[in-house]
Amino acid sequence: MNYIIIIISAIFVNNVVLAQFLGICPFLGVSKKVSTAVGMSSAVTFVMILATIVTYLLQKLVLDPFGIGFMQTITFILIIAALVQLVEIILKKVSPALYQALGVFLPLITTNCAILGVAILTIQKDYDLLEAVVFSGSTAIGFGLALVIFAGLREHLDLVDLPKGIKGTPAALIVAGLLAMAFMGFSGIV
Amino acid sequence: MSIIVITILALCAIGVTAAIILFFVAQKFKVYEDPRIDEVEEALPAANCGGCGYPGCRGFAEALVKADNIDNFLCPVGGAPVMSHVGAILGHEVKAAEPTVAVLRCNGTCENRPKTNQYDGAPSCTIAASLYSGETGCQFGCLGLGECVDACNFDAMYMDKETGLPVIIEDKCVSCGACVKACPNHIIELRKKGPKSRRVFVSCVNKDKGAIAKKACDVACIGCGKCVKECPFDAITLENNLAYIDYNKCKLCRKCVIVCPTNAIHELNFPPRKEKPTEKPTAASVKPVAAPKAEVKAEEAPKIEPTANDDTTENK
Amino acid sequence: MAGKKESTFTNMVLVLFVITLIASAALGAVYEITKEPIAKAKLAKKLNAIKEVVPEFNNNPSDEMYKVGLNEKDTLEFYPAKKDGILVGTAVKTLTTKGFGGNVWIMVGFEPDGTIHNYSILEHTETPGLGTKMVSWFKPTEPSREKSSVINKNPGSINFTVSKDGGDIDAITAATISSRAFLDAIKTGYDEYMKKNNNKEEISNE
Amino acid sequence: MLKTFSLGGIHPAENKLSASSAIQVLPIPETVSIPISQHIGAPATPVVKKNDEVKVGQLIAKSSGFVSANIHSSVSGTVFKVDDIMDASGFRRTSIIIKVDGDEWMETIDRSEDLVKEISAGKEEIIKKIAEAGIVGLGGATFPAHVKLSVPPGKTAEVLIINAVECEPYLTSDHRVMLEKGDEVLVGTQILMKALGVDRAIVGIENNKPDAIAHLTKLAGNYKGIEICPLKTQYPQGGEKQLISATIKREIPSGALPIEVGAVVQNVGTALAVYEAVQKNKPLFERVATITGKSLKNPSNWKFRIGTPVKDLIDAAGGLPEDTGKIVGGGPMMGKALTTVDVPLTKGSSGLLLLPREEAVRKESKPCIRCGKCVSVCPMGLEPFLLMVLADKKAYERLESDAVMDCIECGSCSFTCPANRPLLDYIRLGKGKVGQIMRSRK
Amino acid sequence: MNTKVLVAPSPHVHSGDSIQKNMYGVVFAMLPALVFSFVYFGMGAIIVTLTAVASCYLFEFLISKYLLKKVPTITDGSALITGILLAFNVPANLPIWIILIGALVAIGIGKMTFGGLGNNVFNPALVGRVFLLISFPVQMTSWPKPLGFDTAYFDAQTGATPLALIKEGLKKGEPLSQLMHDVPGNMDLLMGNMGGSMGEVAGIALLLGLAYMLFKKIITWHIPVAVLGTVAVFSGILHMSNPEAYAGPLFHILTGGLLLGAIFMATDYVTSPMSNKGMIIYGIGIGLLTVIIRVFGAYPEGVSFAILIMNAFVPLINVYVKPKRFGEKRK
Amino acid sequence: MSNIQNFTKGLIKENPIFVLLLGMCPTLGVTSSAINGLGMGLATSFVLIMSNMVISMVSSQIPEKVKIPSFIVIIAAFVTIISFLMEAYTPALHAQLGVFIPLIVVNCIVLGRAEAFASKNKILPSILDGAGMGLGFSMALTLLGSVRELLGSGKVFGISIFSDNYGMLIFVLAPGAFIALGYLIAIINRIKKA
Ligand SMILES: Cc1cc2nc3c(=O)[nH]c(=O)nc-3n(C[C@H](O)[C@H](O)[C@H](O)COP(=O)(O)O)c2cc1C
Ligand SMILES: Cc1cc2nc3c(=O)[nH]c(=O)nc-3n(C[C@H](O)[C@H](O)[C@H](O)COP(=O)(O)O)c2cc1C
Ligand SMILES: Cc1cc2nc3c(=O)[nH]c(=O)nc-3n(C[C@H](O)[C@H](O)[C@H](O)COP(=O)(O)O)c2cc1C
Ligand SMILES: Cc1cc2nc3c(=O)[nH]c(=O)nc-3n(C[C@H](O)[C@H](O)[C@H](O)CO)c2cc1C
Ligand code: SF4
Ligand code: SF4
Ligand code: SF4
Ligand code: SF4
Ligand code: FES
Repeated sequence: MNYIIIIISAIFVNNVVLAQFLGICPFLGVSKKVSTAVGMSSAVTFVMILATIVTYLLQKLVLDPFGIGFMQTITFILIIAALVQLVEIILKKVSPALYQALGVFLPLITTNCAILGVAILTIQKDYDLLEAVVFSGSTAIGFGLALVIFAGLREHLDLVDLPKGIKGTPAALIVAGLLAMAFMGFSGIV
Repeated sequence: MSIIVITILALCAIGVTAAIILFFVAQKFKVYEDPRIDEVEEALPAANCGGCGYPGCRGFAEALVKADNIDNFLCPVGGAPVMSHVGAILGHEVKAAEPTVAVLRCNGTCENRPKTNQYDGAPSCTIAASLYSGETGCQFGCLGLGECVDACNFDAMYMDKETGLPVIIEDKCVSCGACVKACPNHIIELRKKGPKSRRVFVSCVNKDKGAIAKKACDVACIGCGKCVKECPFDAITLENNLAYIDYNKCKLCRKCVIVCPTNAIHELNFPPRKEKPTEKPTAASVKPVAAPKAEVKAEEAPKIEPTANDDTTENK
Repeated sequence: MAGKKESTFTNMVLVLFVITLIASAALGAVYEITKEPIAKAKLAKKLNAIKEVVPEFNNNPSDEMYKVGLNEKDTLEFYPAKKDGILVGTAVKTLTTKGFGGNVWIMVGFEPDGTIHNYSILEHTETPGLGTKMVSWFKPTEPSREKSSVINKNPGSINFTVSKDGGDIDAITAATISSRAFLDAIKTGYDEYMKKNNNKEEISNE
Repeated sequence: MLKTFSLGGIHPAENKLSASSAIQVLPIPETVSIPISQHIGAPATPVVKKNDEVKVGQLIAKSSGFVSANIHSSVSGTVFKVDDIMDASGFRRTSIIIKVDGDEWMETIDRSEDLVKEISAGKEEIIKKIAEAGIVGLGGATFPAHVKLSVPPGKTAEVLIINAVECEPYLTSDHRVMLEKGDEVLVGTQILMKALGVDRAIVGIENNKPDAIAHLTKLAGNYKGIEICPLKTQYPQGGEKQLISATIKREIPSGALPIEVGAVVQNVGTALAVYEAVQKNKPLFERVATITGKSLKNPSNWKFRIGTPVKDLIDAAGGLPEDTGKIVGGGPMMGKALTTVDVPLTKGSSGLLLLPREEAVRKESKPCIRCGKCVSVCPMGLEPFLLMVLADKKAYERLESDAVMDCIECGSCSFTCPANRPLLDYIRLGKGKVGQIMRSRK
Repeated sequence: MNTKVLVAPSPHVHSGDSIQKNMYGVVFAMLPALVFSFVYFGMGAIIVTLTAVASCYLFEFLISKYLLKKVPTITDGSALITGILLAFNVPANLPIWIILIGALVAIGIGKMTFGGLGNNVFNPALVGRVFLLISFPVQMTSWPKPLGFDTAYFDAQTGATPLALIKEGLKKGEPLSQLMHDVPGNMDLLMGNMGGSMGEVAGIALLLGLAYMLFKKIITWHIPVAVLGTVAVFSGILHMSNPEAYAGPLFHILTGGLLLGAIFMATDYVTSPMSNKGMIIYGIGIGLLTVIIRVFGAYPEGVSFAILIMNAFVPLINVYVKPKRFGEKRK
Repeated sequence: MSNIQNFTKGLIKENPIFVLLLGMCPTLGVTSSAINGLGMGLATSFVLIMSNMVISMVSSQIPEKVKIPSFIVIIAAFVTIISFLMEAYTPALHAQLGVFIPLIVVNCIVLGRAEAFASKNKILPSILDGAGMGLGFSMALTLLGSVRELLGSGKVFGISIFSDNYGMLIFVLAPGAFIALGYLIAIINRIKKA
C-alpha cells in the first residue's frame, strides 16, 4: 500500500514538473514534438532511477558514516554528472540504436534539476532503498506524463494562429499553468 | 579539524575515481563521429539547457553539422556570436554575392487589366492558379491574392489595394527568394540590384500573341520586338511573344523604355529624364515619384518607397 | 585557446584532483566556521518558539526536555518552563498526521493545569491561504471570534472538536480538515502532557 | 435498410429540377470548337489541318498514347483552323475549329434506331472498337474506357458495376438516359461484361429515381447476369470506391484501383456510348447533358454535339437568368466553375448549372471550431480540418501520412463545415503537392 | 450581366450550417436548465447569470478589439455559452466581483490567449470555474439553499452538496447507509431538489437539453454516453465491493455536475477529440477520473477537473486515434 | 564589449529569465512571495559572481575533457557555502527556499555563464557578467514574486496593498506560477516590440 501511495503521489498529486517545479527547463525545451518528448522521458526515467540508487548508496555508505552530510550537494552532482557521461559513452558503443533513441538526451539530463532534486528529496524523505527506487521511478513517469501531454498540446498549438506576443514560451507557460491547474484535481488523493 | 580531512579525502576520492573510470570507459567505448561535431560542440556554451529545442548541446551540434543552412538555428545562451562562430566552423559564411532584389514583373493593375470574373475561392494564389487563369483575361499575370506577401518573412512586401498588385519595399528586401518560390505564376524575379538601385526590366510575363495580350492588359508586352532592335548591347531577347532583359548585359541606357509601345518596360530609381515629355500615363503608376511623369498621376500612384536618393544602397 | 592544458590522462586526473582538493578544503572550512552559528540559530529558533507559547521563564527548558514516543517514528518533546524553579508552563512539541497535506508540527504551551497558553505552528504542508490560516486563526484578537479561539481554554474541560462535529471550536472557513488536524495535535499533546503530569504529581505526592 | 457505402456521406438538397424533362436534341451550331484534350491522359494529335473537309464521326485527332483517346468530328464542314482557344478555365488550349456545313455522317455509322441485341464482336474487338470510338468515362472523370477494360495481367475482374447513381444534386442526364435508352444501356452493359469476361453486372441506382429502378428492373429480366441494385440516396454514392463499397461491400485499399477488389465501374452514359460504338459503329461525338438552375426558365436535358458552345445550350433552355452568379460545368458538388459562356461543351460535360448569385457566393470563412463534422462526413475517413491546416502550413510529410492522397475531392467536407472553411480548396492543393513529391521520389 | 461571374473551386453549394446555428442551438438546449435554476435560486441565479454572460461578452469584445486587434466576433454565440456555463458552475450567491474575475479568466486566459474561438485547448468555462474554485474556495463552496428546501442537512445559511456531505461523513467514519438517509432520494436528485451549483441541480432539464442537441445533430452520442456509462460501471464496481464506503452508480450520475459536464461541457467541440473513437476514449477518461477524484480525492466534485485533464489529452488522442480510414483492414 | 555592457546586458537585453529562459525551476518554485524571490536571486547571484570569478581565473589550466566536471565542482562548492551561510544567518529564508538552494548547482544560468563567458574572459568582465546576470535574475525573480504575492494575497514584501480576502489563492500555488510568468513574458515581449 505504501508503494502505491508513493507511486500515485509522485505521478499525479505531486507531479515533479507541475507541482514541484523540478525539471522545468527540459519540460519547456524538449516538448516541441511528442516523439522527442517520449525519448527524453525514457532517458530521464533510466538515469533518475540509476542516479537515485547510486546517490542513495553514497549517502548511506559514505556521507552518513563519516558525518559529512553537508557534502551532499557537491558529491551528488559530481556523481550524477559522471554517471550520465558513463551511460552515454557505454550506450553509444553497446547499442547505437538505443543511443539514437535515448542517448542524445543524456547530456541534457545532467543539468536537469529533477535528477538532483529527486536524489536529495529521497534522502530527505528518509526512504529505504526500495522505496527510493519506486519513488524515483514514479517521479520520472510523472515527468514523462507531463512532458508527453505537454508536447501534444504544443504540437496542437503549432497548428493554430496564436496572438503574436503569446506565441512561443508564454503560450507554453500558460498551457503548463492550466495543466497544473487541472492536475490539482488530484490533490488529496493520497 | 578532522572533519576537513575527511571531507577532502572523500571528495577527492570520489572525484578521482570518477575521473579514472570515465577515462578508461571512454577509451574502451570509443566510437567514431564526425570530428566537426566535437568542434561545433566546443563552440557551443555546453549549458545543455535544451533551449535550442535539441537534446543538449551535442544534439544541437549534430543537427548543425547535418544542416545545409544554419540560418534557422539559434542557441539562446550563446546568441549570435556563437552562431557566427559555428557558421565559420562549418563554412557557412555568406558569400559576398552581387546584391539582388525582388522585382515584380507584372503591371496588370486593376486599371490596366480589366477583370472578367470574380474569384471566390480560398485566398491563395496557388489554389487560384491551379483552378484557372485568374480574374482577368491574362493567364500569366499576377493573381493578386498575396501569397508572396505572406511568404515574406521580412515585411518587405505588401499588397497595394488600389492596384491589386504586391509592392516590394526594396530597403527591406533581403533577397531571400521566398516570394519567388511562393508565386505560382513565377512573376517575381530576383534581379541584380544595380548601381544606385537602378534597374530596367520588362514588367510583364504574358506569352500570348500581341493582340490577345493587349486585349487582356493595356501594358502587356506584345512581343513587337522594337526593344530588341533598339538595344545597343543585345541585352534583350524575345521568346514566346515576350521580351526579356538580361540584367548582366543591360547597361541601363533606357533606350528600350522609350520605344516600348505599351510601356511594358520599367525603369526604377533613375533621376528625372529631361527628354521625351510625351506622357505615358499608365507606366507612371509604378515608376518612382521622382520621375517627372509621375506628377501627372501622383494621386493614383501607389506608395512606392522613394529610393531614388537612397545613399544606403550599394553603389558599385 | 593558447596555454590550454591538453586532455591527457594525468592532466585530467591532476586537475580534477586539485580542484576537488581545494573545493573540499574550502567546504570543510566553511562548514567548521558556520557550524556554531547554525547550531545557535537552530537553538534560538527553538527557544523563541518556546518563549512564544509559555509564560515568562528563566530556566533553559531545553536542558530539562524529555521525550515521549507517540508511535514508532514520531516523538513528542516536552520543555518545562520554570520561573525561579517553579513550573509556570510546559511547551509541548506535538504533531498530527491528519493534516490536509501531511504532518503538522505544533508547539503548544500548557499552563500547569492544562490550560492552553499559546501555540505556534512549526512545520506544516497545508495549502497556502486555506490550512495555513491556522497560524493565527485559533488565537483571534477580535472578541467576536472568541468561539474559534483555543487560548485560555482547557482541552480537558470543553468539547475540543470543531463545531461541525458538535464541538466548541469554530473551524477555519473551508478548511475543516486542517482545523480538525490542528485540534487533534493539541489534544494529543494535552493527553500526553496530562498523563505525564499526573504521573509526576503522583510521584511527587508520594 | 437500403445499401449504401461504409463511411460518412451527406445528403444535400437534390433539386432534380429537370428529372421529368425528356432528352431533346440541341440544334447543330454554326461552328464547333473541339479541344484535343477532353480526357485524362495525353492530348490527342490533330490529323486534320486548315480547310480540310470533315464528316460527322470522322477522326480528327488521334490518340497519342495508351492513356489517351481519339477525337472525332461532331459535325460536317470545313476545318477553319487548329488553334489555341480559351478553355473553361481561361487557359489557352489547342482546339480544332470547324465551320459547319450540312450534316453529313460517315457512311460506316449505322444511323437506325433499331436495338441490336446480338453481340457479334469478340472480347479483343470490343475493346478495339471502344478505343477507336474515342470513348471515355462519361461519369465525370473522362478516363479512356478501353484502358479501364484492359485488365492488367495478374488481376481478374469479377464484377462490372454500372454507375447509375447520379448522386450530384440537380443533374438528371443519366436518369433520363436510363428511362429513354434502357435497353441500349443494358446491351452496352452486356458488351462491357463480355469485354471484361465477367458474368455478373450490378447497376447501382439511388432510390430517388424510383421510375428508373422500376424500368430497368423490368428490362433486366431479359439480360443475363445483370442485377439492379437500389441504393440509399446519399452523396457521394457515385464515387467509384463508395459505389463498390455500397454494392459489393468491398473497400478498395488506399492507393489501389477498383480491379484490386475485382470490380470495374462504368457510368450508364458510357454503357450507352459503348453500345453505340460497338453495335452501331458510332464514335463518341455527342452525349446528353442537363442544363438546370433554380432561376432558369426551362431546366432540361439535351443531346448535343461535342464542341457546341455552352452559350447555345443556355439559350436553348431559355437564356441566362439575370441573377446568375456562377456557371458550373457539372454538378454543384464536383463541377467546375466557368469564367465565360464562350467555351465549348466536351465529352466530359454532363451538365450545366446556373447558380443564382446569392446561393453561389461563399460565406466568410471562420476559424475551425473543431466540431468534427467534416471528419464524420468524409467518405474516405479522412480528417479534412487537419489536412487543410497541414496543406496551408506546407507540412507535406504529415499530409502524406495522413492519407491526403485518398481524398476523392467529393467536397462533402467543405459542404458541411459550419465555419465555411474552404477545406477542399486547400486539400486539393496539398494533394497536388504531395502527388508531385511522390512522383519525384519514384 | 452587370456583375461578373464568380469562379471558385468546387463544391459550389453549402449546407447552410453555421457556427451560430450550433452555438445558439446549444443555448436553446440549456434553457430548461436555466429556467430551473431561476426557479430554484431566484434572484441570485438571475443576477449571476446576467453578470457572467455580460462580462464574458465584454471581455471578449475588449480583448479581441484592443489586445488582439481583430474584428471582434462576439456574435457567434460562443461567449454566451461560456457565460451561461460559467454561471451554471458556481453557487447562485457568488459575489459579483468573483464572477467578473471568473469571466475574465475564462475568456481572457481560457480562450483569447490562444487566439479566440476554436484555438483554445482547455474548456474556457471550466478554466474559469476551477480557477475560482482554487482561488476562492470559501465562496465557491458555500451553496445557497434552493427555495422551499427543508431537509435537515444544512448549516444555518448555506448547504452542502450531496457529494460533499457524503465525503465529509465518510471522512469522519460514518457508514454510507447512515449518510444516505440525509441526502435526497433519486427522484429529488433528478428534479433538482438538492444543494449545488446553479446549472447542475436539475437532471431532468439537462437530459432534455441532451435530447434536443442529439435531435438537432449538434452533438453526437459518443461523449455523453461514454462518460455516463463509465461512471455507472466504475462506481457500480466500487459500490459492489463495499456498499458502506462507496455510493451507487445512480447517485453518482445524478449528483454534482456530472450530467451538466457530460452533456454540455465535455462535448465542447473545440476541446474534445474529432473522431468517434477518440471521443469514446475521451469520455471514458472523464468518467474514470471523475469517480477517482470524487471518491479518493480532496475535492468532493471531480467532473470539472476530469474534463480539464482530458482536454489536455485531446491533442494526443487526435494524433494517435485516427478515424477509421476507408479501405483500411478492419482488425 | 565594454565592461558596462558586460554588466547591463544581463538586466534586460539578455535577461536570463525573460529572454534566455534559463533556470526556470527556481524561478517558478520559490517565487510565491517577493522576499523569497529576492532571496533566491541574491543567493544565485553570489554563486554566479564567485564561480564566474574563479572559473575565469583557472579555466586556462583545465583540460577540455574535465572542464564540465571541474566547473560543476567549483559551482557546487559555492552553492554549499552559500547554503551554510544562509542556514546560519537567515534560517527562515533557508527553510523557505528548501531544496532549491542545492539546486542552484544545476541552474543552467550558472553553468551556462561559466562556459559561455567566464571560461573565455578575464576576471573583471567575468565578475561583471556574473553580477549583471545575477542582478537580472534577481530582478526577474523579485518581480515575479511580487506579482504572485500581490495577486495571491494582496501583499508585496509582506506589506498589505489590499485585503487578502480578494487574493487569488491560485497565484501562490503551482498553476499561478506558470500563468503569471507566462503573461509577464508576453507583456515583456510586447513592450520590447513596441
Ligand atoms: C487544492 C486544495 C487544497 C486544500 N487545502 C486544504 C487545507 O489545507 N486544509 C483544509 O482543511 N482543507 C483544504 N482543502 C479543502 C478540503 O478538501 C475540504 O473541502 C474542506 O476541508 C472541507 O471543509 P469545509 O467543510 O470547511 O468546507 C483543500 C482543497 C483543495 C482542493
Ligand atoms: C493515372 C490513372 C491510371 C489509371 N489506371 C487505371 C487502370 O489501369 N485500370 C483501370 O481500371 N482504371 C484505371 N484508372 C481509372 C480509375 O480507376 C478511375 O476509374 C478513374 O480515375 C475515374 O474515377 P472517378 O471518376 O471516380 O475519379 C486510372 C486512373 C488514373 C487517373
Ligand atoms: C465524389 C464523386 C462522385 C461521383 N458521382 C458520380 C455519379 O453520380 N455518377 C457517375 O457516373 N460517376 C460518378 N463519379 C465518377 C465515378 O467515380 C467513376 O469515375 C465513374 O463511375 C466511372 O465510370 P466512367 O469511367 O464510365 O465515367 C463520381 C466520382 C466522385 C469522386
Ligand atoms: C456542444 C457545445 C458545447 C460547448 N461547451 C462549452 C463549454 O463547456 N464551455 C465553454 O466555455 N464553451 C462551450 N462551448 C462554446 C465554445 O465552443 C467554446 O467557448 C470554445 O471553447 C471557445 O473557443 C460549447 C459549444 C458547443 C457547440
Ligand atoms: S520574400 Fe525575400 S526576396 Fe521576396 S520581398 Fe521578401 S525579402 Fe525580398
Ligand atoms: S505575384 Fe504571384 S504570389 Fe504574389 S500576389 Fe501575384 S500571383 Fe500571387
Ligand atoms: S473532399 Fe476529400 S477530405 Fe473532403 S470529404 Fe471528400 S474525401 Fe473527405
Ligand atoms: S467541419 Fe469545419 S469547423 Fe468543423 S472541424 Fe471541420 S473544418 Fe473545423
Ligand atoms: S532550472 Fe533548468 S531544469 Fe530546473
